[in-house]
Amino acid sequence: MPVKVQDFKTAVHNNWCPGCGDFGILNSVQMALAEMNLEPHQVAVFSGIGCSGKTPHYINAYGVHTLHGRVLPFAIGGKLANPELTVVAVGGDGDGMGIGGGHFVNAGRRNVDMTYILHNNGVYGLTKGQASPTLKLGVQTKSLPMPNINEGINPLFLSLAAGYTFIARGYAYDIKHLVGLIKQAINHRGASFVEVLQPCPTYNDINTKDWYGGEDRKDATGRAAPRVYKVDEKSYNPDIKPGMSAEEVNGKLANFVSKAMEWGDRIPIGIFMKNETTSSYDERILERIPFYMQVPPAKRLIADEANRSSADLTPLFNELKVR
Amino acid sequence: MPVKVQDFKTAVHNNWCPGCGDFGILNSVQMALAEMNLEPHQVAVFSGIGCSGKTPHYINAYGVHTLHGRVLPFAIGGKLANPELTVVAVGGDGDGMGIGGGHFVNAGRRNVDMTYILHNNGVYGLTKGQASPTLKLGVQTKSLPMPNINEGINPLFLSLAAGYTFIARGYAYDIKHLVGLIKQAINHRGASFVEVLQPCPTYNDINTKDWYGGEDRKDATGRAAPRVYKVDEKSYNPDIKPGMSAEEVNGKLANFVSKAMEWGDRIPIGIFMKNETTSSYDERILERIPFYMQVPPAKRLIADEANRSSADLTPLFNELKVR
Amino acid sequence: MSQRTNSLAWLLGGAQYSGVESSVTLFARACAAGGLHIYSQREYYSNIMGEHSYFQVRVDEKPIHSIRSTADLIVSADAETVFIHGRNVNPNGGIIYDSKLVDTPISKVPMMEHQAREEILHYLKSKGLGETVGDMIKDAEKRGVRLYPIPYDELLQKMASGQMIQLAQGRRIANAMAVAASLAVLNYDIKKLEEALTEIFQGKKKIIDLNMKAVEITYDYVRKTFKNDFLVQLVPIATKETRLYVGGNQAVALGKIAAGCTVQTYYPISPATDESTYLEAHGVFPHTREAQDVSGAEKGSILVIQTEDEIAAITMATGATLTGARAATSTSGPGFSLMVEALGWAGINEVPVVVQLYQRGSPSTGLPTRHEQGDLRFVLHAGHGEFPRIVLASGDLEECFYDAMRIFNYAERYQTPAIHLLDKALASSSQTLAPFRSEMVKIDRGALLGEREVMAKSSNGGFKRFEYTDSGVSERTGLGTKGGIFWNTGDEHDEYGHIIEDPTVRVQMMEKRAKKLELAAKEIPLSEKMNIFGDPKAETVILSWGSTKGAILDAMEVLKAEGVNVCFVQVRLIQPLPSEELRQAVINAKRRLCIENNFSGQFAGWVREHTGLTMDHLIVKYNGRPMSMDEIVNAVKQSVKGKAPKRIVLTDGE
Amino acid sequence: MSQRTNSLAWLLGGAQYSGVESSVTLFARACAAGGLHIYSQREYYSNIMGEHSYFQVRVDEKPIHSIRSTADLIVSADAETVFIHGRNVNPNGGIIYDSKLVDTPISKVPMMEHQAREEILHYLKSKGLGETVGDMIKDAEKRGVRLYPIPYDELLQKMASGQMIQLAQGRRIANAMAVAASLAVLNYDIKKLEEALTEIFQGKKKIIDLNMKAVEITYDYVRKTFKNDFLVQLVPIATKETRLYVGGNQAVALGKIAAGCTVQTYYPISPATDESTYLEAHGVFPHTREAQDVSGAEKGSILVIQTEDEIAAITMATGATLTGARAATSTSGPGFSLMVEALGWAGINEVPVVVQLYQRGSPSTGLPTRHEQGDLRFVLHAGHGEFPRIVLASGDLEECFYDAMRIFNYAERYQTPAIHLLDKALASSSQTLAPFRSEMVKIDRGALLGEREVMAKSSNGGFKRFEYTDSGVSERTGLGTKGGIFWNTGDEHDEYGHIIEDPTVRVQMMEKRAKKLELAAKEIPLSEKMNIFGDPKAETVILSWGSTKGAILDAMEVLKAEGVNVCFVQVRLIQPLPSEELRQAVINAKRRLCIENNFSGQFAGWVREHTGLTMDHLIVKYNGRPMSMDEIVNAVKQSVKGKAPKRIVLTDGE
Ligand SMILES: Cc1ncc(C[n+]2csc(CCOP(=O)(O)OP(=O)(O)O)c2C)c(N)n1
Ligand SMILES: Cc1ncc(C[n+]2csc(CCOP(=O)(O)OP(=O)(O)O)c2C)c(N)n1
Ligand code: SF4
Ligand code: SF4
Ligand SMILES: [Mg+2]
Ligand SMILES: [Mg+2]
Repeated sequence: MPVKVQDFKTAVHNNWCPGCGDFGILNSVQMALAEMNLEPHQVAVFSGIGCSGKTPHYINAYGVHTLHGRVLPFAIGGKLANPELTVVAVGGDGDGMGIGGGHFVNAGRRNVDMTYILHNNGVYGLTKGQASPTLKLGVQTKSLPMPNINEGINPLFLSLAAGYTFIARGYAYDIKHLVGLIKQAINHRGASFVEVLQPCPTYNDINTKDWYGGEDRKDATGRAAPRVYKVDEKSYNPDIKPGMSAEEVNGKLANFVSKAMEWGDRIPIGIFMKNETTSSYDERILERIPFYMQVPPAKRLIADEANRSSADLTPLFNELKVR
Repeated sequence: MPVKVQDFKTAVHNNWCPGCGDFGILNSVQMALAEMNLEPHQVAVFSGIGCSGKTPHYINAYGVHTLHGRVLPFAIGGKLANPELTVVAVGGDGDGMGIGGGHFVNAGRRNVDMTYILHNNGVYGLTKGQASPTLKLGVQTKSLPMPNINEGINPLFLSLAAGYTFIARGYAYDIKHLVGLIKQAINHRGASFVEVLQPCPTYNDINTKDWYGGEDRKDATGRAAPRVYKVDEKSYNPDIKPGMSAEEVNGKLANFVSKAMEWGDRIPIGIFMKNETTSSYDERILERIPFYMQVPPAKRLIADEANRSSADLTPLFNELKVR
Repeated sequence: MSQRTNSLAWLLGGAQYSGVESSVTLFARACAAGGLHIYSQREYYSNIMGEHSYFQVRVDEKPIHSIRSTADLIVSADAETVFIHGRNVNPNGGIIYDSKLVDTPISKVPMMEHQAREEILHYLKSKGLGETVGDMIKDAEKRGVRLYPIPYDELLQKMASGQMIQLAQGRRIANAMAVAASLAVLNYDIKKLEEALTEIFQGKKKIIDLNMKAVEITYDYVRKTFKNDFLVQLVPIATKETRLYVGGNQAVALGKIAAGCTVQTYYPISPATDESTYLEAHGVFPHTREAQDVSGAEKGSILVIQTEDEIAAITMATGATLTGARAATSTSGPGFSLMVEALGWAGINEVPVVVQLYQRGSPSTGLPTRHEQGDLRFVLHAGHGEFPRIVLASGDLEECFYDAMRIFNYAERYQTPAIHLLDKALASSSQTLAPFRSEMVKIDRGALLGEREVMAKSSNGGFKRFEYTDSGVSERTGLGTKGGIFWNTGDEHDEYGHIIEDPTVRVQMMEKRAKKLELAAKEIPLSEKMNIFGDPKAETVILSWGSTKGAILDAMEVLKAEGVNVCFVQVRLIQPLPSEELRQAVINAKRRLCIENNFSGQFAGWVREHTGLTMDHLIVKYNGRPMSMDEIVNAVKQSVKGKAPKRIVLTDGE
Repeated sequence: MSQRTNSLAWLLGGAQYSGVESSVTLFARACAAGGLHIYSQREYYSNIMGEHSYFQVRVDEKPIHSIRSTADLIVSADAETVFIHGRNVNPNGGIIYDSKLVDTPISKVPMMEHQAREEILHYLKSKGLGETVGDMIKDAEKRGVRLYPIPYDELLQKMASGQMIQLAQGRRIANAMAVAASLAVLNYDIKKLEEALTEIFQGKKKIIDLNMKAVEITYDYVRKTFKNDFLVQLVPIATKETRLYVGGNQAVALGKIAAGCTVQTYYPISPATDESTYLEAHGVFPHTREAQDVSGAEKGSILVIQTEDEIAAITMATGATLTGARAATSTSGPGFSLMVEALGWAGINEVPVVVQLYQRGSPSTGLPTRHEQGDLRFVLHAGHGEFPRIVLASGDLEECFYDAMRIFNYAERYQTPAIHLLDKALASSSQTLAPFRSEMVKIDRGALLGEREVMAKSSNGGFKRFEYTDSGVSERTGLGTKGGIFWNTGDEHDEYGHIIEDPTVRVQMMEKRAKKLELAAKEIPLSEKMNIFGDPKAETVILSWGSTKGAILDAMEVLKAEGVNVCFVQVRLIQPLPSEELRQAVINAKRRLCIENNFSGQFAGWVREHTGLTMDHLIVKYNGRPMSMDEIVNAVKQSVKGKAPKRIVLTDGE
């Protein structure tokens, strides 16, 4: 029986504001999981704290709503102890780039096989609209008493510096496109990062659905000129493959940077990088513990039938023996 | 009476290992401060925890040896409350990129007028040589039981993504060059970041002085071919100036990235970026509190002669008055 | 049924973000304009829009300090309010509701929690009723409750005839109408409401007119439609007093401004954020003439910095404090948990950094917008190892203000981190109060030296920041001061602040730091450490701390009227604890009760540790809601009758 | 002067990184090879190279558990050792030193701390002596100390004639020579040293030969040059016992492997790091035949993950624990301070994550490599709000192993975070012990369900991870198990793990969690909660916890010999505290002493809170050094004589 989107829904009442971009992301995750034919129990969705942090409660899969900023280490722990799990981490931009910034950076270079979806709404939603780390300098959303005093971080750029091996950006109201990104992100072996532009109609009156959709710049015929556009797969190739020369790779990085810096009039979405030249963390574990995947920690029998420890300490004792 | 390097020395016994790169950095900081003719009390040196964290004790200036990973927020607090201070923050690569990674990222976008010097030795010195976040994947220093399981972070790249407006790299054994970098970093108005390649002879037997100096690749005449080289100011211009077009800036960033990625055979040092297009945090404060610099918090008189509060709360009360 | 005048428990509920808050402000201002006192308490979900939120408001001629377990008059802006609070109306009280909602079944109330829904359904079923708002109301009516159905839509249409009303405006107007209906039922002067409207919408004539009209129509409708004999009547009283209507976060913020706190760092978190938001919006203020004479500075300011997390918040505040500035940060439990390491750094470096800690429902993320006093023991022992700290707990909004001033004095005088314990109940309560008088607390900066003084000292060989002294307090100066160079380190250090591992110096430094707390215990006047209310010779003594104060005080009046004599010892200085004075105050009572809004009776444990005394009864509450006056009255009576268990658990509140 | 056999306090000091540690290992192995028991304790600076480090080593025929305040024989690898420890030699003891150092003045000892230097200079001056090593030695000689100057350089030259010796090799050889000199003075069989060398340099024949030669030359030199009548003589004894020489970190690590801990996260920090380093190096190990029969897996493993900080360490371990794996993290005070928020998350989500906490000199960075038991109260109250936790404190290396196994059982059985309290003294002590027997502690996974069991349960409508039960314990399963889908949240939640704010559910959940601790208090056998040593009827009872155990036990023997009868109650389970049993055990004693390596007597406070009992004397130490047997003997005697202050502060140690 094929898995249906419905299988990933729960009966929990959803208390996001009407029109919140989080709905689009939630639906996309559910659709992606269903389309990948994963069974709910094979998936664990981890989240941080914030409006976006409530996501797991709305998904019928193992759901771990963690602490503010800590979603990545929690999720990594789950994935490494049970590598068979499909692990998706979600969280807000404050959660991921602010209080969780250190984990974000260090998770990149670890390259654990999981997917991190960042709900970028430019504000701290659940605490009533303070500026998030992605909000640009000088911008004043309706929730701010004064223009933002800090420069905004570019999550794509930061993820590149951190070492994520799959980097993409989606838009909460382009669900079809977003589903595709999420599926590819999950399929990628290694740490994949998907930034999602997520309008927060309640607090962010600058980066709204209308703004992303270009409703403020209609042409003569009344057609909006959307700011969000899809990176053209012909002119922008995100793949970094084994065997590429350093120059080629540098070229890719340079392209990435100029593409990632686009903002304002044109805002690209799509896959920005897919790097297949770096081993994932599980491959690295296997170099240390070759039998790791056969009985990962979650599946390990640690006692015999008489509840005695499975470990035979004799060789360790021998090292310490003094007589 | 001009300030001398000697004025910045203390009698505290130094317990770094012989040949440690930290000595070069310490001397460079002292020389830079003296050459800038700063008086010791005008300077506050903040540090994190690690071998490098001991630096302030060896400098005769206000010295604040903080917590592991927290040097930046401590230093920012000091600078904002007393903007007249010259604030220099120093710390290890574990301190700054690992446990302090979140602060590093968020300090960049704040652009407070101070200088952060990162002692990059690839290891956690003071805890006996574990891999630091800058150590490259697969590298096995003599202190590691197995090759490094994580990819290394490129501090220059990360600082760019974070938004530092002055970015440079020096080498602990090229003191003259490093002194120059530090002076320019301090003179820059905004957050300046100086990564210093710092050999740790005790634990890092890969990135040694000999290795940086290219002693392993002598030419026929016996002359070493150093890996470290200075970026050529003619072919690489680090300045981002007001009025530059987006393309120009993008070009700069692309250059930066490919330069910053160089490693192994050729390792550039020098100034990688100097961005003058972004306001510093103090300028932004002035937009909110125009008289801030006249009596910054450190200098504020908060009571009158009778020890009564200086604040006149009348206008605030008026807002709350209900009868 | 006898009527009362000017003694009302009012409750207004509705969906979050739908204007519940502005209705209450309007109501409170209207009452205050008539010289009446207000106390209000807000309950809300950790949610932005749609979940149920409500205010309990009390109105009286004299100051009041707590909520009641039941309401005289309930105003529902939606169906959920009726379901949730319908059973909590006084038998002779009333419910004001939108008449169009009567047919709404509970199944159409989207946001209601599963458990509450089940429980209400069960109740209705047990009464043989159906599942709609109307059924709930019928049930109330049976108990004697007056019903006030209001056809808001019709009234609005009538009024708006010809005018376009936007959604947001409409919502705001509906809020005003609900208040008008209340005041009509309460037989209060509608003029006062109009005064309030005028003040709130200062100068926005069109909006004022619109609201006025709606208010009048509603008021008239209620007066004409219903009998005018409600249980409670409100009557304006004459007073010349100036009154503020202040909330807890504001009281603290004002105290901090008065204290000369010039740097405030924070990371957003309920229920602390509003303090910082207020400070940011009021970051520039005038100096008094006297202060200008000394400093020449016309204005003062507070720099509010939103940090990337709470670790940055406290370390940045600490960095600022090191310059000689007064700096603080403000947070709640989860944030404080992250500050613990840095608190120890401030401790060993003797930095007078201040933390305002607003406790909330815990552990972990817990109940982010609900009340609890659950962090006491954590705060007392937070941080590895041993270092002195000051812990001061405010009991009401006045104390919030004055303690916010005092905590800086304590911190600087004893050069130690200081924690000002607050909580959600204080943060979300508002009260009519006379303007605070900052001159009541003199600024005391302790041994903070300026440049001239330092230069005089240090001429003979360096400045010993951590000089051994008899009191344990050494002189300090700010970063950047000429002649005062010092070092700080989280490591154990010598008198200059340089790292040492020498066992003898270590012992001296540990003792030096500890001595400061002994000094604080000696110097701080008893009046700042604890309050004693009621009859010191009473058989029953209540021990408590923090925001339970109001409910206990209000309960004591009722108890007294019923012949139960009680002494109440409110401890404010938790560390150093005035153990001996406290012992003296409770030792002779026949019956010792400790009242706390937490699970384990944390303060009772602390007192036992320090005095050896055991409590006869622990009166605790941990359902996320503050205590009502009624609960305390009952619990105390029970214990006096000798029939109470050792542990009395209070559970009122929705 | 009478000689002793096989009872020695030996001390070896030198600069960090100069091989002090390998000398001690060599010495210990040589002694152990002769059937003797060893206890050693290391002192060192927070420094990589150059600062003074030393080991106190005791050798005996029976197991010993503590250090002494003075040494019988001191071996100095450098001048600093003589200056620092010269006064701490027994009057009839001896000093072995490098003869070329006698003229070194104290001013030429670069790393010595200012305060120590001043103090020593003052001492020498007061004795009318100069400022060199020779002067210090002269002073010792006057007190009767035997001197053993060794011309290492000459001996080395003699031996190396013709051979090139590299610096590092030379250093290693010098270490072996120092040991050889010691054994010669002690009249011990040099063959045992050669056995030890052979084992250490397994198969490296050239190195062995070189060392052997140096050892023989030195041994001969000492035997020929000095009188052969030193205070202590070591004689091999016959025994068939197998013995390990184990350090504290290793004992814990071995216990964790035995416990089936499969994931260990850590962030480097003294004195915890070595546990993780050991685990990483021994991450793959065989399974027993019986286990292979069940699982088919020949080998087991532990994945050791170095994280970016301690917050990541505990949250990652928690994530791993959620999958059903046993996972832990290991840290010290500063790291634990950062873990506090996540501990609360594990608490509210009932996650059996384990933390090994090695206490060290605090607060803040404190004395990173020194000893203290200063985190007890912090650990008990760490985290905002209230949630259960298990706290178990090990007293010696055997307990380190078995408790490391038990702590996982407790954590899983009561589904709560569990903290295994250790400290620097345990971490840096090593001891000869019989191999641990993991079968002594059965693996108990509590209510952890596998797929089949969960499927059986959940068929009737979803899996209630937090189902209400009488015991408070609900069944759990691992992430990824078919049929067991659950939710976790740091918010208060319902039985499925979904967020609630309902006051009734809140109360039920608080009570559910609290009940588990009551259950633990009931179920855990008394023998695992506390140990009682000595005469239960003694007039004097000592209450203590953790690593003071060894010194107290050793002191009790001496006291007994001197006619002082003592009962010692060692509490291991700190939370839930066996209050009643503890009360019973101490209530009838005439004199109650509490012994702790901290400033404020933290455990005494905890006991008073739970029992109301006060201690007659608090014996505390907070100079960063562990207690010696002698200090305890003295303090107890003082208190028995009735002449001691209420608070006795111990200060021995360099
Ligand atoms: C340690 C800690 N600090 C603060 C908070 C309060 N808090 C809850 S959500 C939030 C910010 C949410 O912003 P973001 O991460 O952008 O998520 P969003 O609500 O926008 O989805 C904060 C600060 C918390 N829960 N924990
Ligand atoms: C919270 C905390 N965790 C761990 C430590 C232990 N620690 C001390 S120094 C250090 C790492 C130092 O490495 P790095 O920052 O690279 O500095 P370096 O010694 O190499 O200069 C660590 C982990 C600590 N002091 N505090
Ligand atoms: S506040 Fe913003 S992010 Fe949060 S639910 Fe509402 S719209 Fe969404
Ligand atoms: S360990 Fe390395 S970084 Fe530390 S002092 Fe020694 S050489 Fe320098
Ligand atoms: Mg956000
Ligand atoms: Mg380093």
